[in-house]
Amino acid sequence: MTTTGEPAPAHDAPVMMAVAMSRLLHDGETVFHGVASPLPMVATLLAKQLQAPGLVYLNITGSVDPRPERLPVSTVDPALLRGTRSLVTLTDLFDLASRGRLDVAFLSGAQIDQQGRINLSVIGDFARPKVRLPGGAGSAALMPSARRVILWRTKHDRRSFVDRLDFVTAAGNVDRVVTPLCVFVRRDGRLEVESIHPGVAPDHLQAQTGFAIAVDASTAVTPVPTAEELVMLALIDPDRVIDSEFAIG
Amino acid sequence: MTTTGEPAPAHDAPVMMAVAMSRLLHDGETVFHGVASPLPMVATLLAKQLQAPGLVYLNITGSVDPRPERLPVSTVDPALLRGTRSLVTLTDLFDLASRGRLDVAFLSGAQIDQQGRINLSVIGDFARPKVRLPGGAGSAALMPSARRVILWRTKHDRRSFVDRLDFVTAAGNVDRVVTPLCVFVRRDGRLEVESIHPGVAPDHLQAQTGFAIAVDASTAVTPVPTAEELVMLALIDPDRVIDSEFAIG
Amino acid sequence: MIDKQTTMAAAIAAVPDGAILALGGNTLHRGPFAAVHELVRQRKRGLELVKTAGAYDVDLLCGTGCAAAVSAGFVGFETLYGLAPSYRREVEQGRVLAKEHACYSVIAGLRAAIQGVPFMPIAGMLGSDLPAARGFQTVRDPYTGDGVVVIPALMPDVAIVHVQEADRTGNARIYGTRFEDLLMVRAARHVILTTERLVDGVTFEAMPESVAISGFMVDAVVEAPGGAWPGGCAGLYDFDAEYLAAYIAANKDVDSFNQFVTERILDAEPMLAAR
Amino acid sequence: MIDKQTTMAAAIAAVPDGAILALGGNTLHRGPFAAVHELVRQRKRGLELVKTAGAYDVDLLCGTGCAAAVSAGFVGFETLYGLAPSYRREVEQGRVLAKEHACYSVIAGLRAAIQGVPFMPIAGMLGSDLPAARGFQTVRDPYTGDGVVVIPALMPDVAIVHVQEADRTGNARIYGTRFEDLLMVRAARHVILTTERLVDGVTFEAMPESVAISGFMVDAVVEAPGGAWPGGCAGLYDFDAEYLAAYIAANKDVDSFNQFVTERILDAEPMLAAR
Repeated sequence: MTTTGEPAPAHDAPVMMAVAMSRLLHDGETVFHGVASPLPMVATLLAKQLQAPGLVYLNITGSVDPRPERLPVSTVDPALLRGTRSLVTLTDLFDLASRGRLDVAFLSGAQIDQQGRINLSVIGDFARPKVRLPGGAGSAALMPSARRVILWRTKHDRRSFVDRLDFVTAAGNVDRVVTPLCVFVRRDGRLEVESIHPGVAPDHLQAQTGFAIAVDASTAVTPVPTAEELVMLALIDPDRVIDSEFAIG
Repeated sequence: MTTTGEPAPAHDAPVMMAVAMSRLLHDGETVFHGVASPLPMVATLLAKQLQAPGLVYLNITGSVDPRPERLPVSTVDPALLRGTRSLVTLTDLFDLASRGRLDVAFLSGAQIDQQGRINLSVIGDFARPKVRLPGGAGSAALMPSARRVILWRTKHDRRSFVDRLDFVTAAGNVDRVVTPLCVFVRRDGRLEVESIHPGVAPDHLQAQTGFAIAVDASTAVTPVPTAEELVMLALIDPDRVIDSEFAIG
Repeated sequence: MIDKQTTMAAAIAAVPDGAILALGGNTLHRGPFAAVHELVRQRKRGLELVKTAGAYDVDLLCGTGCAAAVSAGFVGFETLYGLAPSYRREVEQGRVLAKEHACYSVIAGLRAAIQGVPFMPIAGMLGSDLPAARGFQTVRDPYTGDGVVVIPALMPDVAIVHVQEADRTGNARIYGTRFEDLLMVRAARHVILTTERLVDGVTFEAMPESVAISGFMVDAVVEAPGGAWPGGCAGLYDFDAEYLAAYIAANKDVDSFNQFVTERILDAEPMLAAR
Repeated sequence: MIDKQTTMAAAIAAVPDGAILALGGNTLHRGPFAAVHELVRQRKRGLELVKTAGAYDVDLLCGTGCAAAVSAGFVGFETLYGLAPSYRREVEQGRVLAKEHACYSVIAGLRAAIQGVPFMPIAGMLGSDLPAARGFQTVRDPYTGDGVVVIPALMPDVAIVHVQEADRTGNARIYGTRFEDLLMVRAARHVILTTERLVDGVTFEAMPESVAISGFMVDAVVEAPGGAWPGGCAGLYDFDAEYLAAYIAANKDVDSFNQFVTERILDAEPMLAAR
């Protein structure tokens, strides 16, 4: 566990990811995350404390701009209701996206391909899968309707970043993909490395990625978390709830 | 104005209609009325005090089984909220009907034809009417979807009960039509006189009706309001809000 | 959270001529009638009004030349005062287009807009001339082969809703009936709230379940005590029977109508009903 | 108003084998888990579960052979415990049919049922293999000519919803998030409420705006303190991490799973979480 105020080591992937995701949010945007989303929860709360105070923070509990006292590991937890002044429903949030009024949705995938499409459904055949995954939750609806989709995935390996998805659970308006190794940006419908995290070797990144990417010593490096980001992050998530995403498969 | 407990004279049309409408409601039914509906309001409250205590009384204010302290002339009035323990919306009530769970809807028409279809839209041409009527409110949706529709009309003349509607605003599951002169029942898709109100001459009824009806001295007579009905009605509507329906065009 | 409080004049200035304008409330109850008076003062033109059941609001906007079309299921003064005189006259004389709906079809159109889909299927409507007269189409259900009427999306450019209690960011409580207000707030591109009283939003944190409207869906908040007058506002005041009777009476001819509007709306202090 | 109070055993006895069964709540939060335990005790078979995001409830009903199909957008224990082990196993071995949805398509199907229409158009879904895999059809919008995916009506035979507060006639308050519970209550043919506490409905008259569920839409009311355990219930108790960890661990093989179910569910006093 990191301590307050110290620069994160390059390998502190949870912190690097939370900060990188947070920086992608702009003031005034409406931002949503769903179940199983500790990193988006922390990233959004962080952005709201830093560059995006007017961001509207929405989540699956239907709270609006909550100020949680403690961060829950389950991102459906009523701890995310604290401080909200109104309640909407998940239905409202899907509707909001559907009519083009949701700026950012955070989504993830067990598999992600070079087009930024995701699979959260099955490994193997859909009807008789080798592995039944949890399902895409809202992603098939949100990925084409949210204005920007930010994907995150806490594993960056060739089983996650694949040449071919076993099943396309969802496809759509992916803008960025944040991983423990890099940030991808989607240009002309394809993921490109926008920045490589400090200390990650370009060869390693290529080797861990199942599709061709352009990465070398000239690739931009993701700026390390600033002291301000780290201090605020430690205040927001003192118990390191973000680590829970790295604990399981 | 009538006084409590005395049998209504045959010509007390508001009372006769309220009682006749009330008798058509059964225990346990869900019953709805909309705007401009003092008679259905009173009839439903009366039925709930007499034969149908388990009736669910729904109205356009979204109250459920209210116990109004005073009866409003506008049937959208918040006076109809008193005593409700929950609120639904008009949307909920339309939905309820649409999925086949609304037992009775009270509706009216400026014109009613022998099929029990109604016109509340226009006299003359729809696009360039001679008279623009208020519109059918919910009737086009409710008439085909409510299980039973009870029509009422406080004028019984040849301009109201017509051979041909200027416009079919709504058609559907009409069960009964209550007027100041009689009760119609719909059988095989056509209105027939079920009972003629006491003191109304069969000739008069035929003359006032713009389509052919079978009515003669052998036609059943609507039972006069009972003392119990009259007492209860006077308790429910001491200010004779039901008369407001007879005051205007 | 952004402070969205503004003046009535500024809020209504954002309503463009020709806007599709949804009005909250129902008949004479909790309608945004102070805002309607301001629309009249600002001489808006070409408005298409959206409401399930309208009364004074729709009638006045027709009579003063603000409205060009009305999408509503019902326009009238119930059994109180009968037909809506200005609405009736303007439609009959071809200056206002009556886009008659079935209340539920207004709801269906708003729902389609809310859900970002081009149309909404609707039950009922069978046997009615309305679908043909209004051009409502039928679609074949691909699962059963049955036909179902579908209503095109109805997205208001602006919705104006009057509430009893709101904070400066647009969170609002509605006491009593909500009518179609929550649909309008979601469906419209721009949302104006008028409120009987402004409250500190902190007070909502104790019971967010009781807050009907989420501030992030709202663009402007106007403090307007008596803002439903001459209609009523649940828990606060009844509609003003004297005023409405005078309004109906003034509709007997154009001169008396114009005089009524000048004296009681244009030249009047924006009236605040006493309570 | 009819007294609908009954026992858990009697309420659940009304759920027929093969029923399409909607379960309120979301993942580990305010799900009707005591009712789920009673479904297991009564050895229901062939259930088709409907939920946007399920966890323990869906997993247990799959693992105990009660469920034959699952219509849901997500089934898992979030980052707490990962994949849903029994659900995963039963689907992979072909004993449970995963009718994967997009959460919003569950909502769309419920909306169609609520509105009495055969299908509901839905935005999004483009580029996903789900419509083809699930047989979701596309319809042409008669107004614009555009194609739109439509979801068939999804009408649960029974919905079970757990609330914090209800009266004997089924009026109920929900504190905190309502999830899709209000849709399920409207969409289902038969509605069972389980409630942390029974209250006198007269107390609701002071603020009907705060009552989420109207009693006339409810068929049975069961007093079930701790009825969301081992999940959490907003304002009252958190989910039971120890129990859930033990449940996940017991899924390592069939014997330990069966032993867990026998000891901790079938033979246990219906457990009431302390709070």
